Amino acid sequence: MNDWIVTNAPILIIATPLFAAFLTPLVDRVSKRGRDAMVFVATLITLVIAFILAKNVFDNGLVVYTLGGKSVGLTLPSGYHVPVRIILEVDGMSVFMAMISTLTSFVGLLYSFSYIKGEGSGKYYTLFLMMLVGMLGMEMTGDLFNLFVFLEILSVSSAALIAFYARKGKPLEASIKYIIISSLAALFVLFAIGLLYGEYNLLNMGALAGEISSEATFTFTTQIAFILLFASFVLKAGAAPMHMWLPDAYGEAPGAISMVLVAATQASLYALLRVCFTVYSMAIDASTIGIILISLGLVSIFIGATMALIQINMKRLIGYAAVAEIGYILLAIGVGFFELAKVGGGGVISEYGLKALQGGVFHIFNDVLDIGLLFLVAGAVIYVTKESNLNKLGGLAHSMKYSSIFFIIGMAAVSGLPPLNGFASKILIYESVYKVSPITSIIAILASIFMLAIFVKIFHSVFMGPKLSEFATCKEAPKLMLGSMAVIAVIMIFFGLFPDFVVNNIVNPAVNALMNQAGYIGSVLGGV
Amino acid sequence: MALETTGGYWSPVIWLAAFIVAFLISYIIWGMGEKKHAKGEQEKPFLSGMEEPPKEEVHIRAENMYWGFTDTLRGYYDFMKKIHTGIINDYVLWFLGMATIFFIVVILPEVFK
Amino acid sequence: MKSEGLSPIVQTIAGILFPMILIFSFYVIMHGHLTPGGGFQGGAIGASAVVMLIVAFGAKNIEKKIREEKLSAFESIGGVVFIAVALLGLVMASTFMSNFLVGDIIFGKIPPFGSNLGILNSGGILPILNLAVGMKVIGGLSAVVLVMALASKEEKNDI
Amino acid sequence: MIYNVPFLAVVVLIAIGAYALLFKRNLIKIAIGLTILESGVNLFLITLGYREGDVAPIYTNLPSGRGMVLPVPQALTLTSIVIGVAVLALILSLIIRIYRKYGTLDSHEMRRLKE
Repeated sequence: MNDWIVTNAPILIIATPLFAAFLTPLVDRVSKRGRDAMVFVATLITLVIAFILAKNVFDNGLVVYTLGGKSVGLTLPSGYHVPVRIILEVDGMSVFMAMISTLTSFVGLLYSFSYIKGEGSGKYYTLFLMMLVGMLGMEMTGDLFNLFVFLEILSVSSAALIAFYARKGKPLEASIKYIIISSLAALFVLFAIGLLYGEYNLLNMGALAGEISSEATFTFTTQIAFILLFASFVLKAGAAPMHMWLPDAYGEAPGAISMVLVAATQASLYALLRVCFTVYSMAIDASTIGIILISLGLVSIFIGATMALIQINMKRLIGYAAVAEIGYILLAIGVGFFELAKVGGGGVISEYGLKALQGGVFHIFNDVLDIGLLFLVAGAVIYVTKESNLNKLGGLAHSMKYSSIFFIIGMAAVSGLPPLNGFASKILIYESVYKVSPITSIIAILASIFMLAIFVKIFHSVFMGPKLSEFATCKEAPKLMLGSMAVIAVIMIFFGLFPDFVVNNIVNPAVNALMNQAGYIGSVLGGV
Repeated sequence: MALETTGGYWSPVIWLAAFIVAFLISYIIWGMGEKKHAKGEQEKPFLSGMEEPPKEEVHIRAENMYWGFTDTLRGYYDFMKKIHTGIINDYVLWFLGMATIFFIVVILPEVFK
Repeated sequence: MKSEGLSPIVQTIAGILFPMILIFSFYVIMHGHLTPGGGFQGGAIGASAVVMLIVAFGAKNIEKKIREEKLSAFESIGGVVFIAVALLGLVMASTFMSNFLVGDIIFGKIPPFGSNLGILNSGGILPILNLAVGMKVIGGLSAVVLVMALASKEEKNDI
Repeated sequence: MIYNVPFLAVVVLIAIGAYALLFKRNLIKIAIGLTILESGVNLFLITLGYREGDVAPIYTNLPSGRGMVLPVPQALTLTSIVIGVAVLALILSLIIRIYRKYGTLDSHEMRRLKE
């Protein structure tokens, strides 16, 4: 039984939430509590499978799963030189992202049990599970068109969830902006897939990487396809000049959904990394792309931090902080890609390039945890006081003690104060980015201090100060909310105190998987 | 135990131990300070005879927390507010604009090479 | 009854036509693996039948008969059947969604290669998947149109 | 030249869609523009698979001696159309709600979330 689960883990991790998503409306008609229990069990199973899959991938490398094939590993049916079926290709990086997605969704689910009541809740959980399916599908699949389909599932379900509080006007506006921009980006991805299919008659990412990396068959249309893919995934990842949908969407979504949306944005970032590092790696002009990523990162950090300062709505402010955090990741990944370009795919990357990649990938996990915790606290504050305007809030620490402690932990982590996880990944980024050019490192450190100033502002104006009359009656957030915040805080403290354990065991396999294009191609074209 | 970074290493546990030790030392020094704390009349802030306003009004709200900073950067912030228009058409314009910039930066040198 | 919807002539004809369109939709769904059609197209035809009823009888009256919860339940039954058959492929045969019905009695006959007249009893699990998707699309699309019709009528109170 | 006409049609459709998305103020027109752009991309996918003088990829009473057009782009287009339906349904129901809440369909007025 156990190895049956291990061999079929890549598809079970997608099938369980999908099955639960379709089952929810049926169970919902029977009993509300039964539905909650079923959804909880399904997300828990997905989390367990994610860790089983992670263990399997960390032990024996890349796992390939062919849907509908005679045997699991049969990527090339007899007599074919080209993979035909949908092949799930799970390497260190996709398992790293799967852990993030399942963990965030599990904690988000715990959180949303406490405030999702009433008649619309059945649809809320279906969409929540469909969002999880979209994220995991994007991270697991080795097929480019399948990536497009899961990207669309993710976009549609998260747009519907952003507009969950449809009685208020703003969530509707945020949702329509999000869905129009996302479906436009997805159409560009589809156009790029059409170009690649027209060029190579292939849809599988591994086989495509094989074709693209060989100089003979690299053509001009493939470069145009890369630009379309790159621009769409950079938009979906929320980088600087195209970031404006992100604070709208994060600011207006229900409490737990803002956190899961952060993980959804990281899933698009994963797709960007997959396209840059694995599918195209050295075929395109990697150093220019590296420089573009670095500049996008810097602009994101600068705009995210400065715009966050003048915000009045609490969740919208954290949304801009999320843009800045994505800027850090793009900066680190850009430096890593720039170094990889110098060495040219085959050789060994320079020491600080490797550290930059480790810092960037580690910061993806930290970013989701830190910004996620802040969104949970903001959700608790809004749930208790029904007020999200910072000017009207004040003196909540008197009644909401635990939430304010969690806010301090989140604040310290996001702005990179030493003992916590934010600092561990940011120190990696600062020191390695410094080698490329000191200015980038200076801007990164300044922005980090800026972020501290921003969150001190929230902390002071929301939690400190005298007990205001209008909030005299409000009491602490419900137990479930505090429980989910505690789970995230414990993980953050653990990551903060033992970063070397995390980097060596979880981040390094992901980084090596990113740089190991040959392994990715080989496992599909039968060379493994 | 330590995380190797480019310039050296970072081990939070040792840092935490040093932090606790430093905290204890400073706590002891703080403890040796004056115990007597003026109660009653002396404790009130001297506002040149004015009556101290109730705490609610004094609490600095979020908007004017960094008033000085946002005011000096008035030019930059007005420009940023103007850019973030919140209209869907501008979002699409940003996306298509950035796509063309990527196109120009990456593809055109390729063409003229 | 007469508050909305079209004239009685249209309503009676709609009543007669409704089962016929459903039969045609079922035909398109079940022949998905032979002739152009399949789950989505057949389901769309079925949903057009329900939309015809909504236009003829008015959204409020239809809402009384076909409640939106029933439609979404019907839709999720389709989804559950789809995933169950795919998981069965995993349990019975080697991998997820593998065609375990090939060579079986139901839908198992293997058609001759090249041009043939098309054997309905072939295609393994494909017809079942088509049926599941057809149920899902009929339920889904008609629920969407029903809710949108109701929403646009609700001028006064805010749902 | 005649075989390039579909690709010209794709370029024209995408241009119209992009124009509507960029310059039209009415939300419904933006939704229509998105659908036009989507049909342009679908047309592009379909014409990729075309081979001169071939028949649709169906075995049932296939006229003998005729080759077949590539079936894979048609499957891709089918999925894209299904997704297009879902996205359009969501956008239109949002527009219905927005019209009731904001009282206007003009994208320049619907911007409470601005700076």
